[in-house]
Amino acid sequence: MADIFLKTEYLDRLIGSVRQAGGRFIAPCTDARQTVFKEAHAAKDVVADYILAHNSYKEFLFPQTEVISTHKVKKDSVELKGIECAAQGTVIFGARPCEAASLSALRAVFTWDSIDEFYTKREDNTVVIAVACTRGDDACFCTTVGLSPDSTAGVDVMFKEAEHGWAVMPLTGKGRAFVEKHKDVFEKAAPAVKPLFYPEKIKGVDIEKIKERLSKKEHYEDPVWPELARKCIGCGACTFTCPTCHCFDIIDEGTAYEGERRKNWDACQFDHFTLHASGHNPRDTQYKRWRNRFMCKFKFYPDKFSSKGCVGCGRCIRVCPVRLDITEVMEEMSLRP
Amino acid sequence: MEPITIMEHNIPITDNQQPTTAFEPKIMAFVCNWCTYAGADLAGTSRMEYRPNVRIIKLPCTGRIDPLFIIKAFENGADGVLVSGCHPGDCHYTTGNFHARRRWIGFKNLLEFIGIDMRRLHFSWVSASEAIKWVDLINKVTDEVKRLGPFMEYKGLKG
Amino acid sequence: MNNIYLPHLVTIEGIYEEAPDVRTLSLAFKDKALADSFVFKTGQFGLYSAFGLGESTFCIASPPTRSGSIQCTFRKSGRVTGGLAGLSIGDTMGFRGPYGNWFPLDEWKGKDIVFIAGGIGLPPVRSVIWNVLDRREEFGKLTVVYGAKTVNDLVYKTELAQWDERGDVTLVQTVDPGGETPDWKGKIGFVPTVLEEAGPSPANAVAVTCGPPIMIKFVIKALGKLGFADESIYTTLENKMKCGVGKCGRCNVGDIYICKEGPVYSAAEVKKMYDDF
Amino acid sequence: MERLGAAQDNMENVLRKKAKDLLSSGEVKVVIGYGFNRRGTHITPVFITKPEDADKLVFNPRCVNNLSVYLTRKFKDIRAIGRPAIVAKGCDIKNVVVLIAEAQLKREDVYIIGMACSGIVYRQELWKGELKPEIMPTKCANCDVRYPHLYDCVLGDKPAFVPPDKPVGMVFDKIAALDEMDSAGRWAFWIKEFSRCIKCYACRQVCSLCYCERCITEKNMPQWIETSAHPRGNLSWNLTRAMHLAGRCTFCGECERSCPVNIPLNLVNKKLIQVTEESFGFRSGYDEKAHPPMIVFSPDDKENFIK
Repeated sequence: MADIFLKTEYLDRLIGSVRQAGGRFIAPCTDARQTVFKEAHAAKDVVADYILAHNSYKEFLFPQTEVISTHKVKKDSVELKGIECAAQGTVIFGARPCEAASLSALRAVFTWDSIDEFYTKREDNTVVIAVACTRGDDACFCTTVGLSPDSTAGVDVMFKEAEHGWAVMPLTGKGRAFVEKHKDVFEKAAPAVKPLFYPEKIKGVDIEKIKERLSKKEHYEDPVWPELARKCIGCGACTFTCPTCHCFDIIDEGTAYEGERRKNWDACQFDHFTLHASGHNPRDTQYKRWRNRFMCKFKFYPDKFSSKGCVGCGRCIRVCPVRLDITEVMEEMSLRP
Repeated sequence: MEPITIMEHNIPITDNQQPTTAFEPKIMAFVCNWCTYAGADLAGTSRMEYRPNVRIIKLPCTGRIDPLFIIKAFENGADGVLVSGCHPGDCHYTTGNFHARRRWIGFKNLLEFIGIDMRRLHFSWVSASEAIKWVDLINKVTDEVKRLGPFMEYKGLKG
Repeated sequence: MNNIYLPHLVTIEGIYEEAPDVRTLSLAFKDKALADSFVFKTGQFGLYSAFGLGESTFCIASPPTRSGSIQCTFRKSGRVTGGLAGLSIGDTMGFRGPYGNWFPLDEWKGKDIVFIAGGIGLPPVRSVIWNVLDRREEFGKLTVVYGAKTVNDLVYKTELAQWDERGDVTLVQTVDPGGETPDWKGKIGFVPTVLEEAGPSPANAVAVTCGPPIMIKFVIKALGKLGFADESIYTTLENKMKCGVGKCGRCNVGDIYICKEGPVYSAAEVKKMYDDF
Repeated sequence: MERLGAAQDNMENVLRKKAKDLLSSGEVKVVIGYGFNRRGTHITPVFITKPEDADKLVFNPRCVNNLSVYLTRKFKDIRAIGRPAIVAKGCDIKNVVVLIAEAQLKREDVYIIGMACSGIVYRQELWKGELKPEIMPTKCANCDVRYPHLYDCVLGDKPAFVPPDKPVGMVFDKIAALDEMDSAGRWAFWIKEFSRCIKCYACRQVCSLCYCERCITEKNMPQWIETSAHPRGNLSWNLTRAMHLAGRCTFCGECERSCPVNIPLNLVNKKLIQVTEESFGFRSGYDEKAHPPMIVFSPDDKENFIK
């Protein structure tokens, strides 16, 4: 299959085709004055002119809150039911190549040793259509972490903007099957694609150097950490919009007699995240929590899961109430001896 | 009616009710120990009859009634909530109900602004001698909530 | 369906008061087949559910050499442990596990073992102690140094007495200054100091320690002074956990996930870790 | 109390000099102020501890943050540095006033550098080089503290701006529109808005009046507020936070600005501000000696709904 083209006006038919097959079509839509990934019902819902959706599409693979089991407490027994994840076929349209690269990180953590089917089943039933970036802003830094506006990691079908439509490139088996399944809406053509936006590589940032530095135990005592993270207010906005952050909490809800167990997003930035019952807290100050998140991105993930912990989408920078810029910390970490 | 204890374990107040003609609302009443509870007690010992829909939670004072109790009551399936205590100036602890009144002014306006039907949330002063007022109040509140039907708006807020 | 977060149902067979707010539960699997096939190794942990309240992580405090039931010991300190403490014999709770790694007992054959525990840190060590005592002839001299804040806070009091009486275990008990009673016969002082005074020989010996993080740090130092090599000091680190299977992201010490690569580490490994526990 | 008059374009220089003096004299150990990020595209909080770094301080309409949050006890590291000076607009000073009134801070423990202000942008992203009324938050349109009301030194000339008699702005229009609706309409509106909440708690963390070390949502015996981000838990959280700020909130708007999912929190907060003003005649943030209205009472409080 070569030279596939999707006309702009046929997007509606593609959405219809996906929905008719019982699937969800997730695309950047406008909600509450911003562009977010949401279920689109028709092409008119889909926003064309955007840099990056405000939220990450991870919430469709790893929902913010989901029931994992239900229980009923009877007089002398407990009725416990595990929930089986009903993974609806999902198409993510309009993802950016940077965030698509986060899937391997999520998959790694949810499948090492034991397999979290809540995630894997959803991911297996998801086709990621990335649209290569033709725009960006000062928070974009994919090139700095070794990605680019048309990198293909995690992408099933790559779309590139052209006049009146998109050039379509299926990249994986899943992607080829998708294009094959909805072949009626695509046509054969090879239009000229629009030039892509390459964010400038941040000078002085060297991912390898950062990793090397983070490997040294001494950096823990580096007085620069409290300084770098001083303004952090400890909210979870960065982690909740981050496409690779995956931490969660397991809590019980309900009454004394019946209820459910839920898996909820949680953030390493919250001060109660690691608090022991004894009152001891291994990460008792905000800079330690911030350091942990930074290390998670640039050391733990690459080492442990050989995947990118940070994909350079810049969401954490845009959403931060105090504009704590992760690239500034990266710069600082690369500069220091 | 036996009062149930504070919801340490979120004792459920309701099953899932569908609106039917035989709908019996669940009314949660948060009352103070010294006036309203004594008033309700007087109603009982005087063998006055009133609607059995009310579940009473007794607290030392209306000043102890945190707005969260009311939210929690609705979360756990109450169709209506009643908050009642001593008349202003009669508080056993001198000023508890004055504090409560301030809080309720804020909270009532907040809930109204959020769009909770104020016919489901009632505030009153019932003294220890006002058994008749208590009976009338419960009957009135129960009938009003009964007409409104189950509080499906809140019950519908599932995860 | 394979739901890794779904616990097994267990019945409480016995409840033992150990100290104020500390109790041990003896648990049996409801599922007969599972009860027969369930195996674990000493040092592993599990997640215990009080339904409606949540899950908590404790080690399995009983030794694998005693099959039939598993035990956990916990201090009532929050929502879940409070709920567990409210259960009675015959009640149902949840258990999932065993998770994590274990103490390499087989490598310790023929060696002396020094056990050092503080407060509620004894349960994981107790699993090892009973395991070792059940295979007594395979090991050399055994020393137990155990301390708590007050005499009342010492857990497993009857078992401490049993170990004391056995004759083949040297038991040193201590309480923090001010925690003693008039008839207290043991020592008074903090565990690391008492350990140094007891001065167990490092020759052909391993040490096992568990307690509050700050105690572990000082015990490792004290053992070093006594001449123990870092490789022969073992400890079990327990951080807050929610999933137990390396997903939820809160138990990590640097890049090490305690729930998967731990909780049992040698002091040599601990010293390599980032100072984040 | 010192008044350093300066034209708008010269304020930064006066500010830097003042900060330098304060630091070199040792009167304060840290100046909490605004500066540019490394790429010079955005304003971000900066902590100046050395006199030579004082030139990093800036002041312009993009200085949206309410820095008073850094004065709370949540920030132990900052408290550990020593006595702070804070660069604060009038609206930020209101929060400092509340912190003092609620005994979170002693007046003498902070040096307030009040900034005469001609308004800020609603969000930094809206800045296109010129401050226009349509990119300003409602608080600026009705601001009566453009020239600060509590300070150790105040910078800048007194702005000519006089707030309108009747408050204007989008927040007031929306509250009026909501008040017009029936309860079902309001309910539908708020459930839709709150349903987006992701429980990132940015609203709480950025708020200088949310200084509790253990928030009610983290208390789990019993779990008063469900931590799940489902509509029920979200409603409970947002109602409770609004209630906890009743009579205290100064309408600085930081929670709404920080909200990653654009929940119009200003509406709820302003509504409660209106209620406390109408019912108790209290305006938060003006008098550091006045008790917050929810901890006191008057036997004459008027209401019409307690039967």
